Amino acid sequence: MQRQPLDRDQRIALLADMLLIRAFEERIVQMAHEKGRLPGMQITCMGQEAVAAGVVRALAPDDVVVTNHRSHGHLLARGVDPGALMAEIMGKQDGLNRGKSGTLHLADPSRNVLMTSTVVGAAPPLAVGAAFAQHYRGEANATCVFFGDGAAAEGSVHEAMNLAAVWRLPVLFVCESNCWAGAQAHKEHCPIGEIARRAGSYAMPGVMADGNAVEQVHDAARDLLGHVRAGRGPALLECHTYRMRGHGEHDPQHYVDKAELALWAERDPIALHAEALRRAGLLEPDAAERLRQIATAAVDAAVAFADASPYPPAAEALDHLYVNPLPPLAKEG
Amino acid sequence: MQRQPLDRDQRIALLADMLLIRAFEERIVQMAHEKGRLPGMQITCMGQEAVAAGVVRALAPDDVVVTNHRSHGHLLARGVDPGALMAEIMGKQDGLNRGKSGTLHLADPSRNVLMTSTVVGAAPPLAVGAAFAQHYRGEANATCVFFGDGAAAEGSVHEAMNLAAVWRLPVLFVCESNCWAGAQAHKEHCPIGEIARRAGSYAMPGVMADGNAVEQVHDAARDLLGHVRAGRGPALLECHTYRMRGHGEHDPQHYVDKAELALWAERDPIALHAEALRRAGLLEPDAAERLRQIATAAVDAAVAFADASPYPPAAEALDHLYVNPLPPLAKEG
Amino acid sequence: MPVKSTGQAIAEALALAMDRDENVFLAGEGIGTSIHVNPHLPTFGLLERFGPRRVRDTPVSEAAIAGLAVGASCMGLRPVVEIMFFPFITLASDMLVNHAAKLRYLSGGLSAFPLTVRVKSGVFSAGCQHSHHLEAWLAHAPGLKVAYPSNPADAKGLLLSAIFDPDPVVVVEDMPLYWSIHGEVPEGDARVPLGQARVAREGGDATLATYGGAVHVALAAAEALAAEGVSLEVIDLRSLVPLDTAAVFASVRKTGRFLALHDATRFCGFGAELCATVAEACFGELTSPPCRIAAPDIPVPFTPAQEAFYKPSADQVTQAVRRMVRG
Amino acid sequence: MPVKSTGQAIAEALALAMDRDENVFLAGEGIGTSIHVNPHLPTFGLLERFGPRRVRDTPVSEAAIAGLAVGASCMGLRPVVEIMFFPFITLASDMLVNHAAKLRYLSGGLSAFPLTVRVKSGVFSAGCQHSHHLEAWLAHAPGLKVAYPSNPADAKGLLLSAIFDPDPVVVVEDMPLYWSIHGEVPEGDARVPLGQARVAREGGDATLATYGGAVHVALAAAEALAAEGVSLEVIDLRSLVPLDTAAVFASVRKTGRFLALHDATRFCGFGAELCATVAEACFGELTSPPCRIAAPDIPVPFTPAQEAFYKPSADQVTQAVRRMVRG
Ligand SMILES: Cc1ncc(C[n+]2csc(CCOP(=O)(O)OP(=O)(O)O)c2C)c(N)n1
Ligand SMILES: Cc1ncc(C[n+]2csc(CCOP(=O)(O)OP(=O)(O)O)c2C)c(N)n1
Ligand SMILES: [Mg+2]
Ligand SMILES: [Mg+2]
Repeated sequence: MQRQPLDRDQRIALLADMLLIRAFEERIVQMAHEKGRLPGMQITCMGQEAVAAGVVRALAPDDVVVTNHRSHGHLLARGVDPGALMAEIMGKQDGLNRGKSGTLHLADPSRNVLMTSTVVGAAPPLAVGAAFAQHYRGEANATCVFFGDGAAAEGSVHEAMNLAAVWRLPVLFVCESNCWAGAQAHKEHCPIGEIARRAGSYAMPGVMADGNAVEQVHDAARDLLGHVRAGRGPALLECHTYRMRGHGEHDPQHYVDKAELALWAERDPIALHAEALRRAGLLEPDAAERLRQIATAAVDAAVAFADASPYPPAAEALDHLYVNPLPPLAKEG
Repeated sequence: MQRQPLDRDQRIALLADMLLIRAFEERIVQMAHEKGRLPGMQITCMGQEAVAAGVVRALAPDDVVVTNHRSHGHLLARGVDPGALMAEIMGKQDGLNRGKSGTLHLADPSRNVLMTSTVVGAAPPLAVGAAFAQHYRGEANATCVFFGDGAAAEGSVHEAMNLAAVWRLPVLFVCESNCWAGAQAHKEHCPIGEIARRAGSYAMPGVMADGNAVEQVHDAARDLLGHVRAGRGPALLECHTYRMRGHGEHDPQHYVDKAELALWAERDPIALHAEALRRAGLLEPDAAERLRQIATAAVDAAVAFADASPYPPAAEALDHLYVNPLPPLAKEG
Repeated sequence: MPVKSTGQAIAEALALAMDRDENVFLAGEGIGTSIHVNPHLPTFGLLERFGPRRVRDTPVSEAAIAGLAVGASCMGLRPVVEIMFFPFITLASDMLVNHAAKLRYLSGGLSAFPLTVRVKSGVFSAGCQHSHHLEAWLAHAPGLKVAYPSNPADAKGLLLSAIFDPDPVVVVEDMPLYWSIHGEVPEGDARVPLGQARVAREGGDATLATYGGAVHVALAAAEALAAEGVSLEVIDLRSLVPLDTAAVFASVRKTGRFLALHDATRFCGFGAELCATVAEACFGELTSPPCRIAAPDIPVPFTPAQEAFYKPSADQVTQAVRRMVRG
Repeated sequence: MPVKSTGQAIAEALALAMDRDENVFLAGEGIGTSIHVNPHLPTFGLLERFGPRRVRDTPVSEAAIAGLAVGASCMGLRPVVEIMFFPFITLASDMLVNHAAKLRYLSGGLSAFPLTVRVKSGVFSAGCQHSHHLEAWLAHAPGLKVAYPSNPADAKGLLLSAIFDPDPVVVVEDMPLYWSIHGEVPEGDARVPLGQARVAREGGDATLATYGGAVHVALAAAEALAAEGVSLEVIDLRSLVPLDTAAVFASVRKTGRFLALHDATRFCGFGAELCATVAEACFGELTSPPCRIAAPDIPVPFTPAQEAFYKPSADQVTQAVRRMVRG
């Protein structure tokens, strides 16, 4: 497979994506600890930005994304409006989903972020359905689905991979292997240490990438998407990375080895990529800082937008369930 | 692994087992086409006798068996009384399960045939639970679970294998790979042609055996049980065989290539084993026929026993649901 | 109008929907190549007619089948998938209840899931892992619609409505009806709207509401009662969600008496909803307590006499109506 | 008696059962090493105390967790497994409904399945894929028993009964009660039998039956009504299967009025069973129609005001009782 080398703009765009995601997630972390600011639990992808940026930038606009509870990065890399995203996380009316989704079930069909499920392991079968539609219509697009390493233990993931394989559907399965499933370490749920090796059970290519090396992720995704788009069936990409915070902000990470965490902090995907660009002479001394400020400004604007948005009316809880709503039940006499 | 070679008696016992199973299934086939004789659908293991005999003879009495809808062979090889089995298939009171199970859910806990599920793919997680109990109690026994090649597409099978692997439970997974799942050919549901190769997804040994060669099945089962009993976790044995009749007797096999069927008929597991014994000088000229007659007599006796048994009373439908039944609901005034 | 079996009527609806809309496809276990050679099976001949692109045999993977429907429908296709037997809907229930039913809501109305699930129900000598009437589960899952036809014309018409409905619909098919119940079936795209009950037999002494195969039990009972001078109105609900409470209440207001009948077990069955809603809405008009006729709270038994014991009979209905009418 | 939180009371039951019977073990996602450091979580400290042989963190595999319980219980162990949140019970529902509930029946009484499933319920700002009250599903599955405690003493006592019951029992735990509701908890093996309701507050004007966290809503309503001179009897059912209909009927015979309250959605919810059974059994004694107070038929919404809109409130109860009592 021949792959175009990335040009300067593309390599910097990867950095900008990661910086935006990082700035967004840092703000979420901060607000999560301001009482009453954000409803519910707050789950971030801090430390996993390279997976989101590297994979999503490899997709074409018509490709479909299906994702899970740890989805902010995927949406931002896809170009979803940070203001609408932040407003949705706050449960506001101008949120992506009018406050119906909150942080856990974000969808932006206008950007082909088709569905998000927070039921662990549910995204892959949903993605297989989306890919089936692409295949059925003879489109050349692919569906990319993100799931965790813990999710790989769910039966639904097996069924999805198997069905995609026998039907040769255009699915890129992306396992964000972040060393944890809640408080459970990888080896407690995966007996082989590597999800990618399971690709062999489905006659599909399986690649293990360094999930903190954004260009490696990106290249692997592009290669596998080539396979997928060529009608040769699904592919599996595992990105080895680390969940730098607790499962969510309600998790103090008490079970995490601080030395391990520190080692991974040294492999921060943003610092690594910035350094690589600098070494290649592609990043001026203050360029990274400038990009960081742009990201911060975007997040500031997003928060301002979200703050200004009202909450949707309570009775709107009754809306949006059916396209053709049920007639009201007949009442007494 | 050192394995004792089988002695003459053991090799003949395998033949006798297969002959009994064959005779039993032939009678079921015959009776299935006598109107009103047997309630419900009739699913036989005709052609797969070597898997039942080869695997079950490798088990110790305290090992546990969990099986599926195609279970007659497993039970007979386990020494379950053919009369009680036939009576159960007829729905009679002296059946193994007082007519509550019928052909599809047979259980004989006295022989450690612990559970049968006709929900495809359900047997493996049940077996993992049984093996957990053995492991928890520190017993040296194993649990052997039979499932079909079609079942391997179910998510529950993946979950079961994964859990057994991470907990190193003593489970022997036996996939009876009989080329069909209903009217679906193997390649339509399995993209790699071999279920055994999936063992690699769970760090367990996976062996593909000729399922029509009873001694090969037996040896493979013994080897893998050695692994399992040594506390080294689960193992997967796939037995490549052929479903010689329809899915059940209601299936006219119209989708089956008659030439393929004929090829497999030439590899009849009973004829193959009898021939091997004859060549080894272990079977006198009329011995096979004598064993066949013994089997037929056993089945005759089983049918007579079952015929003589009454149907259980209709109202007994209310029994056996709970150990501690619910109090009757209070009635009006 | 031509007379067809229920199975043939369903097949007609499937073929018509596929002819009319390229977005319709079928998927399920054995819906293409089947072990059965039976012209009364709803998918008989469809593979030959529409080819393997649109009539797709799946592996034995109920969650993936349901996931396929959810994902494909979100992309604008109109999947019609089959869950072979009702107890296996458990394996698809996360996809149906947490996804098909909820994802539109969660999207704030941006997405739609125009999918149809056909599930085979009924009691057919295979025991409780093949037979389990779980319509109350589906009806209790907001976001789903549920149809449950009793005859060929409704089986066709409700299925067409389901397929072209913009929301997820589960159609429960009583498998024994496929070959046992024949009837006139209008030609063409003769939809029966979801949420419109049908008076299967008029009567003045008591109202019985039911659905699916039990409608025929109710009609047999009504016939027997008529000979005794008792007139039972039988309402065939046709769909459980939406539920045509107006039709039920109107009848109860006329008769003053109400019974619910179904093959599902009694406790927390759909009959509970019917009796509760009638008791709430028609309290003043009821002259006797509402009454449920349902299966006992046991799994579907295997052995024939026990299986018969399980299934509510016309006799049970006539007795209950007699007790009610004669006080 | 010492005062404990509901979570602590459950932890006490688990520890006591494990101390008493070596066959008891715990398994589930995060029940050993948890992301939470919260002494009100039912499994807090149990891994440290009983070790990883008996307190077992599982992979994220709900079907396997339930299968583990079914298989191990058939071998004579007493598994206590956790399904993290109620909507995920769908993923375990084949194992629970087609296996735990049916395999003894299918064996003709030869086998037994003394397993307990703890499932966390409640509404806690996580939306409808984490919150979905499905107790009516479980209650509609013959072969299961279902407990649903409202306070620390019952949470402990019902769980002990469940663990030592020879049949499969699902105990629904309203998670918010873990830390919000404290109460006196008897020491030792103080079991609360399954199938015995509790009069949570006596009253003469109307009977309200409920369970779980909704009991506290009912008690708040009763308090408010008392100030207006209306006396509401609140029955805490404690277990749904077996259901203590005798206690409910006795109260209705006294008050002549009946309401059912729950956090689950209304249509085909457990309140339907309650209203139907009361309407059937106490028809002559009811002076007004039975009434359900339940969530609207929608998924549990995320945004706070809509979440509050979903959950039945004390206000809704007082209004319904007032309407009923004042005619
Ligand atoms: C079916 C299901 N079971 C359990 C949970 C609770 N849960 C949420 S996230 C999570 C861990 C998932 O781990 P992984 O898939 O590795 O994703 P990560 O959080 O590491 O990104 C669990 C168990 C759930 N949401 N869905
Ligand atoms: C969950 C579930 N889905 C579908 C069925 C219907 N069914 C019964 S047997 C069968 C095929 C099973 O094939 P395989 O596992 O290969 O076993 P075999 O019949 O070949 O022995 C199917 C689909 C079922 N019983 N359970
Ligand atoms: Mg993870
Ligand atoms: Mg097979």
